[in-house]
Amino acid sequence: MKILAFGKIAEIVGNEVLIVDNFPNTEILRGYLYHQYPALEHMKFTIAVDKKLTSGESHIPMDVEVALLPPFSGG
Amino acid sequence: MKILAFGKIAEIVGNEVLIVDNFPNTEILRGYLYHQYPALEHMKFTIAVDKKLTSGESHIPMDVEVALLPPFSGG
Amino acid sequence: MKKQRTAKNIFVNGAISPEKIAQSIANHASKTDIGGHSIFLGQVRADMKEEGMVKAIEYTAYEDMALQQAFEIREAIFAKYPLTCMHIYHSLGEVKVGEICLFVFTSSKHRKAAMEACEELVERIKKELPIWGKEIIDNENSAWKVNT
Amino acid sequence: MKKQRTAKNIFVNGAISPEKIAQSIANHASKTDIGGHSIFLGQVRADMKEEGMVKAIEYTAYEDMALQQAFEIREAIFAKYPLTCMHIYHSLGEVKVGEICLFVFTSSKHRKAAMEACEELVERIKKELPIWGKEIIDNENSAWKVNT
Repeated sequence: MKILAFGKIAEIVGNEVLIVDNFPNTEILRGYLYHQYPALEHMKFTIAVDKKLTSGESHIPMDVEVALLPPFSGG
Repeated sequence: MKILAFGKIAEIVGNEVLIVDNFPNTEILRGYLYHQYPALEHMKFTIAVDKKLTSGESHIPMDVEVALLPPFSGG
Repeated sequence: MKKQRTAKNIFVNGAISPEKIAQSIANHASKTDIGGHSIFLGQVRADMKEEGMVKAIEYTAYEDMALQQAFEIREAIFAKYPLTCMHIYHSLGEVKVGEICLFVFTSSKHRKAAMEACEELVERIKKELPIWGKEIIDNENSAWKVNT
Repeated sequence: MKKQRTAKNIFVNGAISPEKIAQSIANHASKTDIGGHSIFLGQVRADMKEEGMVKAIEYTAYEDMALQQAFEIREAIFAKYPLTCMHIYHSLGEVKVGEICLFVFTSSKHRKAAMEACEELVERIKKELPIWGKEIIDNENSAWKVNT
Protein backbone atom coordinates (compact mmCIF):
# COMPACT_ATOMS: atom_id res chain seq x y z
CA MET A 1 0.00 0.00 0.00
CA LYS A 2 0.96 3.61 -0.58
CA ILE A 3 1.30 6.00 2.34
CA LEU A 4 1.61 9.75 1.92
CA ALA A 5 3.67 11.65 4.47
CA PHE A 6 3.40 15.38 5.10
CA GLY A 7 5.20 18.15 6.94
CA LYS A 8 7.61 17.14 9.65
CA ILE A 9 6.70 13.48 9.19
CA ALA A 10 7.89 13.53 5.58
CA GLU A 11 11.18 14.88 6.91
CA ILE A 12 11.46 12.12 9.52
CA VAL A 13 10.65 9.27 7.16
CA GLY A 14 12.80 10.92 4.49
CA ASN A 15 10.13 10.70 1.83
CA GLU A 16 6.72 11.98 0.79
CA VAL A 17 5.53 8.55 -0.31
CA LEU A 18 6.14 5.18 1.37
CA ILE A 19 5.34 1.89 -0.28
CA VAL A 20 4.68 -0.74 2.38
CA ASP A 21 2.84 -4.04 2.85
CA ASN A 22 -0.89 -3.85 3.40
CA PHE A 23 -1.95 -3.22 6.99
CA PRO A 24 -5.47 -4.11 8.09
CA ASN A 25 -5.92 -1.21 10.51
CA THR A 26 -4.37 2.03 11.70
CA GLU A 27 -3.03 0.64 14.99
CA ILE A 28 -0.99 -2.05 13.26
CA LEU A 29 0.27 0.53 10.77
CA ARG A 30 1.21 2.82 13.66
CA GLY A 31 3.16 -0.02 15.35
CA TYR A 32 5.03 -0.66 12.13
CA LEU A 33 5.88 3.02 11.71
CA TYR A 34 7.13 3.38 15.30
CA HIS A 35 9.35 0.36 14.72
CA GLN A 36 10.75 1.64 11.44
CA TYR A 37 11.01 5.30 12.45
CA PRO A 38 11.46 5.53 16.23
CA ALA A 39 11.38 9.35 16.12
CA LEU A 40 7.65 9.14 15.24
CA GLU A 41 6.86 7.78 18.69
CA HIS A 42 7.53 11.22 20.12
CA MET A 43 5.37 12.98 17.55
CA LYS A 44 1.69 13.71 17.46
CA PHE A 45 0.15 12.69 14.15
CA THR A 46 -3.16 11.57 12.74
CA ILE A 47 -3.71 8.90 10.12
CA ALA A 48 -6.10 9.77 7.31
CA VAL A 49 -7.75 6.88 5.47
CA ASP A 50 -9.35 7.75 2.16
CA LYS A 51 -8.89 11.45 2.99
CA LYS A 52 -10.82 11.15 6.26
CA LEU A 53 -9.29 11.61 9.70
CA THR A 54 -9.30 8.51 11.89
CA SER A 55 -8.84 8.01 15.60
CA GLY A 56 -8.17 4.86 17.61
CA GLU A 57 -8.16 1.61 15.68
CA SER A 58 -9.69 2.14 12.24
CA HIS A 59 -10.02 -0.35 9.44
CA ILE A 60 -7.91 0.28 6.34
CA PRO A 61 -9.70 -0.94 3.21
CA MET A 62 -7.62 -2.19 0.27
CA ASP A 63 -6.53 0.35 -2.32
CA VAL A 64 -7.38 3.49 -0.43
CA GLU A 65 -5.08 6.42 0.12
CA VAL A 66 -3.50 6.50 3.57
CA ALA A 67 -1.72 9.60 4.85
CA LEU A 68 0.27 10.62 7.92
CA LEU A 69 -0.68 14.08 9.09
CA PRO A 70 1.21 16.06 11.74
CA PRO A 71 -0.75 18.83 13.53
CA PHE A 72 -2.14 21.31 10.99
CA SER A 73 -0.62 24.76 10.85
CA GLY A 74 -2.28 26.52 7.96
CA GLY A 75 -3.32 30.17 7.97
CA MET B 1 -26.99 81.99 18.39
CA LYS B 2 -26.19 79.74 15.45
CA ILE B 3 -27.84 76.35 15.10
CA LEU B 4 -26.68 73.73 12.62
CA ALA B 5 -29.30 71.40 11.16
CA PHE B 6 -28.53 68.05 9.55
CA GLY B 7 -30.21 65.36 7.49
CA LYS B 8 -33.97 65.33 7.46
CA ILE B 9 -34.10 68.21 9.95
CA ALA B 10 -32.24 70.48 7.55
CA GLU B 11 -34.94 69.62 5.00
CA ILE B 12 -37.76 70.40 7.42
CA VAL B 13 -36.35 73.72 8.59
CA GLY B 14 -35.34 74.54 5.01
CA ASN B 15 -31.77 75.43 5.92
CA GLU B 16 -28.51 74.03 7.24
CA VAL B 17 -27.91 77.00 9.54
CA LEU B 18 -30.46 78.87 11.67
CA ILE B 19 -29.69 82.15 13.38
CA VAL B 20 -31.91 82.54 16.44
CA ASP B 21 -32.00 84.34 19.80
CA ASN B 22 -29.97 82.80 22.60
CA PHE B 23 -31.70 80.06 24.52
CA PRO B 24 -30.48 79.14 28.01
CA ASN B 25 -31.13 75.43 27.73
CA THR B 26 -32.07 72.67 25.31
CA GLU B 27 -35.68 72.28 26.51
CA ILE B 28 -36.49 75.93 25.82
CA LEU B 29 -34.79 75.65 22.43
CA ARG B 30 -36.82 72.52 21.69
CA GLY B 31 -40.07 74.35 22.57
CA TYR B 32 -39.12 77.15 20.24
CA LEU B 33 -38.33 74.74 17.41
CA TYR B 34 -41.61 72.83 17.83
CA HIS B 35 -43.45 76.13 17.66
CA GLN B 36 -41.61 77.35 14.56
CA TYR B 37 -41.48 73.99 12.77
CA PRO B 38 -44.41 71.84 13.91
CA ALA B 39 -43.20 68.89 11.79
CA LEU B 40 -40.27 68.50 14.21
CA GLU B 41 -42.63 67.42 16.98
CA HIS B 42 -43.11 64.13 15.20
CA MET B 43 -39.39 63.55 14.68
CA LYS B 44 -36.80 62.01 16.89
CA PHE B 45 -33.74 64.21 17.16
CA THR B 46 -30.92 64.95 19.59
CA ILE B 47 -29.44 68.34 20.36
CA ALA B 48 -25.64 68.54 20.41
CA VAL B 49 -24.08 71.35 22.42
CA ASP B 50 -20.43 72.08 21.70
CA LYS B 51 -20.28 68.83 19.66
CA LYS B 52 -21.50 66.71 22.59
CA LEU B 53 -24.82 64.88 22.68
CA THR B 54 -27.25 66.10 25.33
CA SER B 55 -30.33 64.53 26.83
CA GLY B 56 -33.08 66.08 28.95
CA GLU B 57 -32.64 69.69 29.92
CA SER B 58 -29.05 70.76 29.29
CA HIS B 59 -27.52 74.18 29.76
CA ILE B 60 -26.44 75.99 26.58
CA PRO B 61 -23.39 78.21 27.24
CA MET B 62 -22.96 81.38 25.21
CA ASP B 63 -21.08 81.16 21.91
CA VAL B 64 -21.02 77.39 21.57
CA GLU B 65 -22.07 75.44 18.52
CA VAL B 66 -25.55 73.92 18.79
CA ALA B 67 -26.71 71.27 16.33
CA LEU B 68 -29.90 69.33 15.63
CA LEU B 69 -29.17 65.69 14.86
CA PRO B 70 -31.70 63.20 13.52
CA PRO B 71 -30.96 59.49 14.15
CA PHE B 72 -27.57 58.57 12.71
CA SER B 73 -27.47 56.37 9.64
CA GLY B 74 -23.82 56.11 8.64
CA GLY B 75 -22.14 52.97 7.37
CA MET C 1 6.32 57.55 26.63
CA LYS C 2 2.93 56.77 25.19
CA LYS C 3 2.52 57.61 21.54
CA GLN C 4 0.21 60.59 21.19
CA ARG C 5 -2.45 60.13 18.56
CA THR C 6 -4.38 63.00 17.02
CA ALA C 7 -7.76 63.07 15.24
CA LYS C 8 -7.43 61.78 11.67
CA ASN C 9 -9.74 62.58 8.83
CA ILE C 10 -11.94 59.57 8.15
CA PHE C 11 -13.93 61.07 5.29
CA VAL C 12 -13.53 60.22 1.62
CA ASN C 13 -15.34 61.98 -1.20
CA GLY C 14 -17.63 59.53 -2.95
CA ALA C 15 -17.13 55.77 -3.05
CA ILE C 16 -14.10 54.01 -1.55
CA SER C 17 -12.30 52.24 -4.40
CA PRO C 18 -10.97 48.67 -4.26
CA GLU C 19 -7.60 50.18 -5.26
CA LYS C 20 -7.56 52.33 -2.14
CA ILE C 21 -8.24 49.21 -0.07
CA ALA C 22 -5.44 47.33 -1.85
CA GLN C 23 -3.05 50.23 -1.23
CA SER C 24 -3.98 50.28 2.43
CA ILE C 25 -3.31 46.52 2.71
CA ALA C 26 0.00 46.85 0.85
CA ASN C 27 1.11 49.61 3.23
CA HIS C 28 1.14 47.05 6.04
CA ALA C 29 3.65 44.68 4.44
CA SER C 30 6.49 46.45 6.24
CA LYS C 31 4.86 45.86 9.65
CA THR C 32 6.23 42.40 10.23
CA ASP C 33 4.76 42.00 13.71
CA ILE C 34 1.26 41.81 12.22
CA GLY C 35 -0.23 38.32 11.93
CA GLY C 36 -3.85 39.13 11.05
CA HIS C 37 -5.93 41.85 9.44
CA SER C 38 -9.67 42.15 9.79
CA ILE C 39 -11.56 44.28 7.29
CA PHE C 40 -15.19 45.30 7.13
CA LEU C 41 -16.64 46.93 4.02
CA GLY C 42 -20.07 48.50 3.84
CA GLN C 43 -21.61 48.35 0.36
CA VAL C 44 -24.69 50.25 -0.84
CA ARG C 45 -27.64 47.91 -1.47
CA ALA C 46 -30.30 48.26 -4.14
CA ASP C 47 -33.10 48.00 -1.59
CA MET C 48 -36.72 48.20 -2.69
CA LYS C 49 -38.49 50.95 -0.74
CA GLU C 50 -42.08 52.16 -0.82
CA GLU C 51 -40.83 55.03 -2.96
CA GLY C 52 -38.97 52.81 -5.43
CA MET C 53 -35.57 51.16 -5.88
CA VAL C 54 -32.50 52.67 -4.20
CA LYS C 55 -29.86 53.64 -6.75
CA ALA C 56 -27.42 55.52 -4.50
CA ILE C 57 -26.94 56.92 -1.01
CA GLU C 58 -25.94 60.53 -0.47
CA TYR C 59 -23.97 60.86 2.77
CA THR C 60 -23.66 64.00 4.86
CA ALA C 61 -22.05 64.40 8.27
CA TYR C 62 -21.53 66.82 11.10
CA GLU C 63 -17.87 66.53 10.24
CA ASP C 64 -16.21 68.26 13.20
CA MET C 65 -18.21 66.26 15.70
CA ALA C 66 -17.82 63.00 13.75
CA LEU C 67 -14.02 63.35 13.70
CA GLN C 68 -13.97 64.08 17.41
CA GLN C 69 -16.21 61.07 18.12
CA ALA C 70 -14.16 58.85 15.81
CA PHE C 71 -11.02 59.89 17.67
CA GLU C 72 -12.57 58.94 21.00
CA ILE C 73 -13.74 55.60 19.64
CA ARG C 74 -10.25 54.93 18.23
CA GLU C 75 -8.62 55.65 21.57
CA ALA C 76 -11.09 53.41 23.41
CA ILE C 77 -10.56 50.52 21.00
CA PHE C 78 -6.77 50.89 21.10
CA ALA C 79 -6.96 50.80 24.91
CA LYS C 80 -9.17 47.68 24.87
CA TYR C 81 -7.41 45.50 22.28
CA PRO C 82 -3.71 44.86 21.53
CA LEU C 83 -3.83 46.31 18.02
CA THR C 84 -0.98 47.28 15.74
CA CYS C 85 -3.07 49.45 13.38
CA MET C 86 -6.58 50.77 12.94
CA HIS C 87 -8.07 52.64 9.99
CA ILE C 88 -11.55 54.03 9.42
CA TYR C 89 -12.82 55.52 6.16
CA HIS C 90 -16.37 56.67 5.48
CA SER C 91 -17.78 58.18 2.31
CA LEU C 92 -19.36 61.60 2.00
CA GLY C 93 -21.48 62.57 -0.98
CA GLU C 94 -22.98 60.12 -3.43
CA VAL C 95 -22.16 56.43 -3.37
CA LYS C 96 -23.89 54.31 -5.98
CA VAL C 97 -25.42 50.89 -5.44
CA GLY C 98 -22.67 48.24 -5.41
CA GLU C 99 -20.01 50.72 -4.30
CA ILE C 100 -18.19 50.78 -0.96
CA CYS C 101 -19.14 53.47 1.59
CA LEU C 102 -17.37 52.23 4.74
CA PHE C 103 -13.92 50.67 5.19
CA VAL C 104 -12.80 49.58 8.65
CA PHE C 105 -9.39 47.93 8.96
CA THR C 106 -7.74 46.53 12.10
CA SER C 107 -4.45 44.64 12.44
CA SER C 108 -2.87 42.75 15.30
CA LYS C 109 -0.27 40.14 16.13
CA HIS C 110 -2.89 37.44 16.73
CA ARG C 111 -6.14 37.27 14.83
CA LYS C 112 -8.66 37.48 17.67
CA ALA C 113 -7.88 41.06 18.65
CA ALA C 114 -8.17 42.33 15.07
CA MET C 115 -11.49 40.54 14.53
CA GLU C 116 -13.13 41.61 17.77
CA ALA C 117 -11.91 45.19 17.46
CA CYS C 118 -13.17 45.43 13.87
CA GLU C 119 -16.61 44.24 14.83
CA GLU C 120 -16.86 46.62 17.78
CA LEU C 121 -15.62 49.52 15.65
CA VAL C 122 -18.28 48.94 13.01
CA GLU C 123 -21.04 48.84 15.63
CA ARG C 124 -19.82 52.03 17.27
CA ILE C 125 -19.34 53.86 13.96
CA LYS C 126 -22.93 53.11 12.95
CA LYS C 127 -24.34 54.05 16.33
CA GLU C 128 -22.20 56.99 17.42
CA LEU C 129 -21.00 58.96 14.40
CA PRO C 130 -23.22 61.85 13.27
CA ILE C 131 -23.49 60.74 9.66
CA TRP C 132 -26.65 60.53 7.60
CA GLY C 133 -27.46 58.59 4.47
CA LYS C 134 -30.15 59.77 2.12
CA GLU C 135 -31.36 57.04 -0.17
CA ILE C 136 -31.70 58.26 -3.74
CA ILE C 137 -34.52 56.44 -5.48
CA ASP C 138 -34.47 55.77 -9.20
CA ASN C 139 -37.60 57.83 -9.87
CA GLU C 140 -35.95 60.90 -8.29
CA ASN C 141 -37.59 60.38 -4.94
CA SER C 142 -35.50 60.01 -1.82
CA ALA C 143 -35.78 58.65 1.71
CA TRP C 144 -33.61 58.97 4.78
CA LYS C 145 -31.74 55.79 5.61
CA VAL C 146 -32.46 54.24 9.02
CA ASN C 147 -29.83 52.17 10.84
CA THR C 148 -31.17 49.07 12.58
CA MET D 1 -33.99 24.05 -7.07
CA LYS D 2 -31.03 24.44 -4.78
CA LYS D 3 -27.88 25.66 -6.46
CA GLN D 4 -25.34 22.86 -6.54
CA ARG D 5 -21.89 23.91 -5.44
CA THR D 6 -18.75 21.97 -6.28
CA ALA D 7 -15.30 21.96 -4.66
CA LYS D 8 -13.32 25.04 -5.68
CA ASN D 9 -9.58 25.33 -5.65
CA ILE D 10 -8.53 27.44 -2.69
CA PHE D 11 -4.78 27.29 -3.29
CA VAL D 12 -2.65 30.10 -4.65
CA ASN D 13 1.02 29.79 -5.50
CA GLY D 14 3.05 32.02 -3.23
CA ALA D 15 1.75 35.17 -1.54
CA ILE D 16 -1.75 36.56 -2.13
CA SER D 17 -1.34 40.02 -3.62
CA PRO D 18 -3.29 43.12 -2.53
CA GLU D 19 -4.27 43.46 -6.22
CA LYS D 20 -5.97 40.04 -6.12
CA ILE D 21 -7.88 41.14 -3.05
CA ALA D 22 -8.92 44.40 -4.76
CA GLN D 23 -10.06 42.45 -7.82
CA SER D 24 -12.10 40.12 -5.64
CA ILE D 25 -13.77 43.08 -3.93
CA ALA D 26 -14.45 44.80 -7.27
CA ASN D 27 -16.09 41.62 -8.59
CA HIS D 28 -18.85 42.07 -6.02
CA ALA D 29 -19.96 45.53 -7.17
CA SER D 30 -22.56 43.93 -9.44
CA LYS D 31 -24.15 42.05 -6.52
CA THR D 32 -26.40 44.82 -5.34
CA ASP D 33 -28.08 42.78 -2.61
CA ILE D 34 -24.83 42.78 -0.60
CA GLY D 35 -24.66 45.27 2.28
CA GLY D 36 -21.51 44.10 4.06
CA HIS D 37 -18.26 42.29 3.37
CA SER D 38 -16.05 40.80 6.04
CA ILE D 39 -12.45 39.98 5.16
CA PHE D 40 -9.73 38.26 7.14
CA LEU D 41 -6.12 38.30 5.97
CA GLY D 42 -3.36 36.21 7.50
CA GLN D 43 0.07 37.83 7.22
CA VAL D 44 3.43 36.13 7.87
CA ARG D 45 5.09 37.48 11.01
CA ALA D 46 8.82 37.95 11.62
CA ASP D 47 8.69 35.93 14.84
CA MET D 48 11.83 35.38 16.86
CA LYS D 49 12.33 31.63 17.43
CA GLU D 50 15.00 29.74 19.32
CA GLU D 51 16.55 29.03 15.93
CA GLY D 52 16.53 32.65 14.78
CA MET D 53 14.22 35.16 13.07
CA VAL D 54 11.48 33.91 10.72
CA LYS D 55 11.91 35.29 7.22
CA ALA D 56 9.27 33.28 5.37
CA ILE D 57 6.85 30.38 5.72
CA GLU D 58 6.84 27.54 3.23
CA TYR D 59 3.36 26.04 2.96
CA THR D 60 2.53 22.51 1.88
CA ALA D 61 -0.83 20.75 1.93
CA TYR D 62 -2.52 17.43 1.41
CA GLU D 63 -4.31 19.17 -1.43
CA ASP D 64 -7.02 16.64 -2.32
CA MET D 65 -8.09 16.25 1.27
CA ALA D 66 -7.85 20.00 1.97
CA LEU D 67 -10.13 20.82 -0.96
CA GLN D 68 -12.63 18.21 0.15
CA GLN D 69 -12.57 19.54 3.72
CA ALA D 70 -12.82 23.13 2.51
CA PHE D 71 -15.87 22.17 0.46
CA GLU D 72 -17.55 20.62 3.50
CA ILE D 73 -16.75 23.67 5.64
CA ARG D 74 -18.16 25.95 2.90
CA GLU D 75 -21.39 23.99 2.73
CA ALA D 76 -21.78 24.03 6.53
CA ILE D 77 -21.18 27.79 6.74
CA PHE D 78 -23.56 28.50 3.85
CA ALA D 79 -26.19 26.40 5.65
CA LYS D 80 -25.65 28.23 8.94
CA TYR D 81 -25.51 31.88 7.80
CA PRO D 82 -27.50 33.84 5.17
CA LEU D 83 -24.51 34.61 2.98
CA THR D 84 -24.41 35.91 -0.56
CA CYS D 85 -20.78 34.94 -1.25
CA MET D 86 -17.84 33.17 0.36
CA HIS D 87 -14.26 32.92 -0.86
CA ILE D 88 -11.24 31.18 0.65
CA TYR D 89 -7.67 31.46 -0.64
CA HIS D 90 -4.60 29.93 0.99
CA SER D 91 -1.00 30.12 -0.17
CA LEU D 92 1.18 27.17 -1.08
CA GLY D 93 4.95 27.47 -1.33
CA GLU D 94 6.96 30.32 0.07
CA VAL D 95 5.36 33.42 1.56
CA LYS D 96 7.75 36.04 2.88
CA VAL D 97 7.39 37.98 6.10
CA GLY D 98 4.85 40.81 5.62
CA GLU D 99 3.06 39.00 2.79
CA ILE D 100 -0.49 37.62 2.86
CA CYS D 101 -0.95 33.82 3.12
CA LEU D 102 -4.69 33.54 3.87
CA PHE D 103 -7.64 35.49 2.43
CA VAL D 104 -11.16 34.74 3.68
CA PHE D 105 -14.00 36.81 2.27
CA THR D 106 -17.71 36.63 3.19
CA SER D 107 -20.57 38.84 2.01
CA SER D 108 -24.17 39.18 3.12
CA LYS D 109 -27.15 41.50 3.06
CA HIS D 110 -26.66 42.54 6.68
CA ARG D 111 -23.27 42.82 8.33
CA LYS D 112 -23.66 40.36 11.21
CA ALA D 113 -23.85 37.24 9.07
CA ALA D 114 -20.74 38.16 7.08
CA MET D 115 -18.73 38.93 10.23
CA GLU D 116 -19.72 35.83 12.17
CA ALA D 117 -19.27 33.54 9.19
CA CYS D 118 -15.84 34.99 8.44
CA GLU D 119 -14.66 34.41 11.98
CA GLU D 120 -15.95 30.85 12.08
CA LEU D 121 -14.40 30.11 8.68
CA VAL D 122 -10.97 31.28 9.80
CA GLU D 123 -11.12 29.12 12.92
CA ARG D 124 -12.19 26.06 10.97
CA ILE D 125 -9.60 26.60 8.23
CA LYS D 126 -6.81 26.74 10.79
CA LYS D 127 -8.08 23.73 12.71
CA GLU D 128 -9.38 21.43 10.00
CA LEU D 129 -7.43 21.90 6.78
CA PRO D 130 -4.40 19.62 6.29
CA ILE D 131 -1.94 22.44 5.59
CA TRP D 132 1.50 22.85 7.11
CA GLY D 133 3.72 25.87 7.45
CA LYS D 134 7.46 25.51 7.75
CA GLU D 135 9.10 28.57 9.18
CA ILE D 136 12.22 29.50 7.25
CA ILE D 137 14.75 31.09 9.55
CA ASP D 138 17.21 33.69 8.32
CA ASN D 139 20.25 31.56 9.17
CA GLU D 140 18.94 28.76 6.93
CA ASN D 141 17.41 26.83 9.81
CA SER D 142 13.75 26.00 9.80
CA ALA D 143 11.02 25.03 12.24
CA TRP D 144 7.52 23.69 11.79
CA LYS D 145 4.85 26.23 12.58
CA VAL D 146 2.40 25.35 15.37
CA ASN D 147 -1.15 26.71 15.40
CA THR D 148 -2.41 27.79 18.81
